[in-house]
Amino acid sequence: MSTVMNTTNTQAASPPDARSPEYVQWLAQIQRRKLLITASRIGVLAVFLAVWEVLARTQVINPMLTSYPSAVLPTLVDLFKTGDLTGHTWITFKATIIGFAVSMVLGVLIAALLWWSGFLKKVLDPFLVIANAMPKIAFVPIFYIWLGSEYSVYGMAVAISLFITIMVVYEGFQAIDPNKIKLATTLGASKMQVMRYVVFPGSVPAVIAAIKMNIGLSLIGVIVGEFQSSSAGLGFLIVNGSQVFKLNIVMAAIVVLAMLSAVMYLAVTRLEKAVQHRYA
Amino acid sequence: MSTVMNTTNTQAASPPDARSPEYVQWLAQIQRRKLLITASRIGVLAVFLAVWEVLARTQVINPMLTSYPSAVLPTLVDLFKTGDLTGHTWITFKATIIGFAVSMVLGVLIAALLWWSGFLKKVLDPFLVIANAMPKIAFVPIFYIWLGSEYSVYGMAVAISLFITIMVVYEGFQAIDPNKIKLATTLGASKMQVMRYVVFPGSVPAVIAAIKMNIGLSLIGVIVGEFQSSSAGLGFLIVNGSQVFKLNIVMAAIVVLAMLSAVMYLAVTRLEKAVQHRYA
Amino acid sequence: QTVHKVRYEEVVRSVLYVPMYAGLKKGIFKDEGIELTMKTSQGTDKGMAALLSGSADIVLIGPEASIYVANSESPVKPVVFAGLTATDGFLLMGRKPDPAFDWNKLKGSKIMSFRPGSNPDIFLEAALRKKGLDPKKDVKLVNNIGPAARTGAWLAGQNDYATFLEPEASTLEKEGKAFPLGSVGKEAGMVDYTVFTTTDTYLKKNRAAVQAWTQAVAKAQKYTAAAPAAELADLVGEYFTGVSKPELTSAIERYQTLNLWKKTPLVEKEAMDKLQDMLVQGGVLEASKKVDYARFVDMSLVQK
Amino acid sequence: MNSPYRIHVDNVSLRYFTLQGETQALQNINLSVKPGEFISLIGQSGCGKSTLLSILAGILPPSSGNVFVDGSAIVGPNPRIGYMLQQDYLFEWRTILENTLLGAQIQNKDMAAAEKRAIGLLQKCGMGDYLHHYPRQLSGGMRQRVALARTLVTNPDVVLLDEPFSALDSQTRLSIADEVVDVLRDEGKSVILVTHDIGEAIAMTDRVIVLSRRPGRIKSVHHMDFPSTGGKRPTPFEARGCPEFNDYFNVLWDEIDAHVEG
Amino acid sequence: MNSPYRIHVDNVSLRYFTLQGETQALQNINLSVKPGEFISLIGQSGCGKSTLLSILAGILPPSSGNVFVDGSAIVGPNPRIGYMLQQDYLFEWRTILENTLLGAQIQNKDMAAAEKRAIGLLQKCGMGDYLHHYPRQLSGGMRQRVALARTLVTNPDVVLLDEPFSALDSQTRLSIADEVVDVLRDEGKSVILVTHDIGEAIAMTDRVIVLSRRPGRIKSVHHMDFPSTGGKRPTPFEARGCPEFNDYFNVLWDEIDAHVEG
Ligand SMILES: Nc1ncnc2c1ncn2[C@@H]1O[C@H](COP(=O)(O)OP(=O)(O)OP(=O)(O)O)[C@@H](O)[C@H]1O
Ligand SMILES: Nc1ncnc2c1ncn2[C@@H]1O[C@H](COP(=O)(O)OP(=O)(O)OP(=O)(O)O)[C@@H](O)[C@H]1O
Ligand SMILES: [Mg+2]
Ligand SMILES: [Mg+2]
Repeated sequence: MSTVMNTTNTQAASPPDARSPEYVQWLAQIQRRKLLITASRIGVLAVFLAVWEVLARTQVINPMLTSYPSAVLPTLVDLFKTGDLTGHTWITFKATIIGFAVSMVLGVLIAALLWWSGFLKKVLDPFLVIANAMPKIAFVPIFYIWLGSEYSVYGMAVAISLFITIMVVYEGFQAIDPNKIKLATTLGASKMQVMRYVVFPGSVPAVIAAIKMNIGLSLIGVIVGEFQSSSAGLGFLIVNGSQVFKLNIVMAAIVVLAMLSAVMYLAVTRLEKAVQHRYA
Repeated sequence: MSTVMNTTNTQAASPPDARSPEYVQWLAQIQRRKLLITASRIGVLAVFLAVWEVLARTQVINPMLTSYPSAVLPTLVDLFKTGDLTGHTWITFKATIIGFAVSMVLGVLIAALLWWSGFLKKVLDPFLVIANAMPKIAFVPIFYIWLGSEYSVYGMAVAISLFITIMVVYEGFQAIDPNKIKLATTLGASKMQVMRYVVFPGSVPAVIAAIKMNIGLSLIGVIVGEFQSSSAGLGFLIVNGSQVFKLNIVMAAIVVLAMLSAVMYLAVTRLEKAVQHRYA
Repeated sequence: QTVHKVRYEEVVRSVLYVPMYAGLKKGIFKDEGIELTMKTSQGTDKGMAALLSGSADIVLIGPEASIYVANSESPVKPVVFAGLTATDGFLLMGRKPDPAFDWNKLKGSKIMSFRPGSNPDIFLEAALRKKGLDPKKDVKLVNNIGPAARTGAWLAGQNDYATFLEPEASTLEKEGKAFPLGSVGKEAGMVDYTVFTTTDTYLKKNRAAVQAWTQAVAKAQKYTAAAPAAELADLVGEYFTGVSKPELTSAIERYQTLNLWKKTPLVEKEAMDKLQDMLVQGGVLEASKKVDYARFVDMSLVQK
Repeated sequence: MNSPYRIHVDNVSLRYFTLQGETQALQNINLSVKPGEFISLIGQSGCGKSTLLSILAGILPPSSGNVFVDGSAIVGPNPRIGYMLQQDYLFEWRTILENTLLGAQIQNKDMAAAEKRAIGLLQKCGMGDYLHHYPRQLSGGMRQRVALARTLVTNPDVVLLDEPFSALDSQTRLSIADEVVDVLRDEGKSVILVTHDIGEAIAMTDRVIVLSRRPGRIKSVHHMDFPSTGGKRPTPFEARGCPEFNDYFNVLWDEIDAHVEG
Repeated sequence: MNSPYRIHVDNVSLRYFTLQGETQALQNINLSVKPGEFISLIGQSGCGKSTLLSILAGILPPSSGNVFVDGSAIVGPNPRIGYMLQQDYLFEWRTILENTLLGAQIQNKDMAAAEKRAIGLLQKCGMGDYLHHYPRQLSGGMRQRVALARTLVTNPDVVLLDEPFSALDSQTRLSIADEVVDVLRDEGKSVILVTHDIGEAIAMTDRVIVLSRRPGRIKSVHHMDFPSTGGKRPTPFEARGCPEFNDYFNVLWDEIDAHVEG
């Protein structure tokens, strides 16, 4: 048995107790850099908030137009205490997840169909290109008309995210190394088996990539939908707040929205990392 | 000199006059398939239009809410004849190009800065993640307040497309084979030279990928901006048409918008192909 | 007593519709056997769309939409069955207080209005005409700013005059950013501004529900007419997230003094004729396309 | 039909059709392989070696001519023929054992028996300790051994190897060649090896077939005779040390070189 | 300082620091190369061969010890040292000539003169007809020749080669080795070659240095003596045919194999 292992992991580095002084110093330096980064991040945020506050307070910028941190924070706390904020956030989140789930399922199914039938793909290609390139937002004024107030929020979410999902997943299917398919074929696999054993499991990273785009787009769709017609949700808070010109409410809602989107994004990124590790 | 060429191109296939009957037959079959695809595409479009027309005419769907092809077409022709449509389209197109150009330039500059200073990248990372994940559409109601009617359209276009541009371009910079950089370094290249000779020219495909996303997003931003405040443009046509229930105008504008976006998309795709060929 | 389940949409969230919120909070609608879900559709066009597409049963929108639709190919026709506001609630506001304000001072100025063909714009034009001003020549009406962006545009220093609804009007006044100079509604005359609308098919099938609704509206109007502003403000406060009690109270007071809220749900023929004249003058309705009162208004339930 | 040959290629030609034109990849190939025989195909890049293997594997029908396994024509993928590609193409999402079982799964074999055989094969290839590892945890040589086990799990009679070691570094290559030949001889397979490495062809196979440049035709056939050590053919590694090796090498080098151009 | 050695490695050690721990990659390496001498480094994967080349190229400072070119210490990338990597890393967006000129451009050399030299070098490497081609139009062997010309264009005295042929197929490899040695000897360079291919080390270089497994130490040094043909060392291809080749091969194989594990 004389094969050379390329994976470095298997050959462990020196045990930790054998740390040389230079290494200890190097580690300390790394640690300092980490701290510095964290401090700088906090600093950037603090400077931003301070500048905002001061400019608004000294009326260099119109506080009515921008609100200011010390007004937004109590609003946030208030809204949170009354449970309003949790409710609105939950409604937006739920709609996003529903829109997301629908367009993922539809997207993967349609992508599979297109993969299965090259002819169908060819026929539908120009329509897909147009549907994908089209700013779906243009349908906002009439989407509502077609789907009604109940479903237009989901509809917008699906409309915005469906086509890109189809494209990304289909491209994932296409990107499967043809040699893997050839391998399965030489073993006698039918098209169905190729799909089941090679294409589907092999496209998990593409599906994750689609999820990553999709969830953000669904959220956009939901917000747009809520702008249009709603009785609750973060989009509703924003549009209503801006109509009665309560910029502190608008800002509070935007802050929560930013957090919601960042959390969803990070969750998917974590999933992506896990999968990428598996598919390395 | 005894190297084996891997490029097949250099070994020409048999001359065309030597076509075997089987090959001629195969070519004819390919040709038939092409025709069938084109026919099917036209068929799909025709069926779609026919169903739309019939359902609206027989009032199965409310024609007031959907208009119908035979009403949209004359509207298109009318609008086109009066020059209105060209004008509105031009305005939307121009705004898109401006927004696009601004966010490309800014995006590449910022990405370069982040590439240059790993520390800056680390510090700004969480803010970028949030800015990127954030549905920029939420800013629509307050963007106008901040930027005024003139610039809010461009502002929306830039806001929507800037962060993704930074990310895609930065990832492109990062994806440069480190060995290429190592090569330049062993030749004595400074960081500036690495950027100039390796990173920038090597990231052209990434920049094209960014352009591809960017142009579509800028168009979305412009439409959203025009919804909010405008006196011309396709977004204006759509929102004004829907205000007075002129769905034929809305539909006409949407058709033009679809064509505009598809044309821009295809133009970038062509550019992408050309570059990909060069960077194969 | 039978329970009527109604899907209701209001055009925007506004102090203009306080009688409705008061009715809801007082339990008047519940007492009439109505169980409703409420949404805000952000625009008359969207409210009408919700109605026509069947996703709402009753909507509170401007009556002009029903006139447009009566002229269209729509197989479903909207029916106005009760009124809520007596006229336009917009206030004309300027950048400085002016006790000696005269509408003629508007000549040559820029006024921030709403989208062409929309109710607020039509009413403003009518008011200007009444005051002897040609909306096309004497003033520059700015109507390309989306509803959500108007206050910002004003604060950003654009335009000389603007129209605002409550509670922004009170808020802006308090901040010293804008001062009320006149009421658009008062000048335009008593023309119903927002009305409860349903469809002919819904009315046919659910007459009892619509009847109950009309009665509830009437009761709510009666209650609102008698209630002091502070009491109303307390009652409907929860519909106005982020608006303080004093702001809300002053807004309600203003509308009370302007007599904005109808005392009964009756929508009169004269008012609708006047509206159609305004639409014709505004250039959004052809004179030949005027719609018969009976074709889009049904007051039979109010009369009961 | 009864045939003394495991594999018989009867006057096979193949033309590829593309929009650019037609390409004659193979022309009148005649070839037979006896049970247990190891042969190799060498020739310059593009001369049709992989094409011929694809035809034998039943995934590409010849334009004319026929191929037979034990006398019966090949018309599609055939469980009697195993194909091992240039790279291992292990599925990243499957463990080594699951990867090895792919063929059995596709052919709906009795999975319990297949698993037993798979484990046995992996052990034979020295991979017994890695059954539940994932491909990413293995070195190139180890991965290629798993690919061999995967090819053998459905017990084909013929194994086609298309440059199986070209992705490995030279040291690994030399040692794995010995092992692969060992396993394949032990299992009694017939083998057709495609390689660019003349040395590999000489050391591993009994017969080296040189294809001409495109369209691929059989240019010459060379029998590799080595003095047997202990009644057996020397291992590939030993063969490289034999004086015959250099002679064969120079003959084949000239044979190929003469037809290669810059 | 005046030194009889072109390259002198004086007791060099290197530890890599990562968050996982520290890795001793090289330990007390002492090594000298005379002008015009060709040496090679072999040893198992991960034993620090590339690390040593990086130190010599001045892009990685040693943890302790020093390296000298002609007696002066190396403290950063040095124009006297050329480094040729395992793959060609030609820039897709540059023509062959532009690629070759990269070093001259970076070092702000007189570009007219550099272009003349580049064309001369490309011709010497047999690439004179491809000056304005793009890398994608070339085969692997041709690309590696361009990489050689690029390395030589700034006229370094020492050339470091890190597995320069491992991406090529074996036939191409054999022929390009001859050419590269030819060009390098002709230009009078000193050469340090890293390879996994024992045969390549024997055939191409005067001295083969075997590194132990990690931490890399010099395990043994072997001088390759071949009977000279016509006053010159045999070409690599010829060397492979010499009887000494097999002897050296077996010695080195054992030397390496003994330290490799599955
Ligand atoms: N699917 C295909 N369509 C058209 N031409 C093809 C196709 N596959 C291969 N060819 C052409 O047929 C010829 C033979 O290809 P093949 O892959 O069999 O060569 P090879 O001998 O395996 O080459 P290599 O040594 O590079 O692997 C080549 O000229 C190639 O360009
Ligand atoms: N940047 C690095 N950080 C940490 N460890 C490293 C780094 N580079 C290399 N190493 C480790 O140092 C050791 C020597 O690596 P090096 O690349 O020099 O080996 P090598 O002999 O060139 O191997 P190969 O033959 O695979 O190219 C390896 O164990 C490797 O894991
Ligand atoms: Mg091949
Ligand atoms: Mg290395």
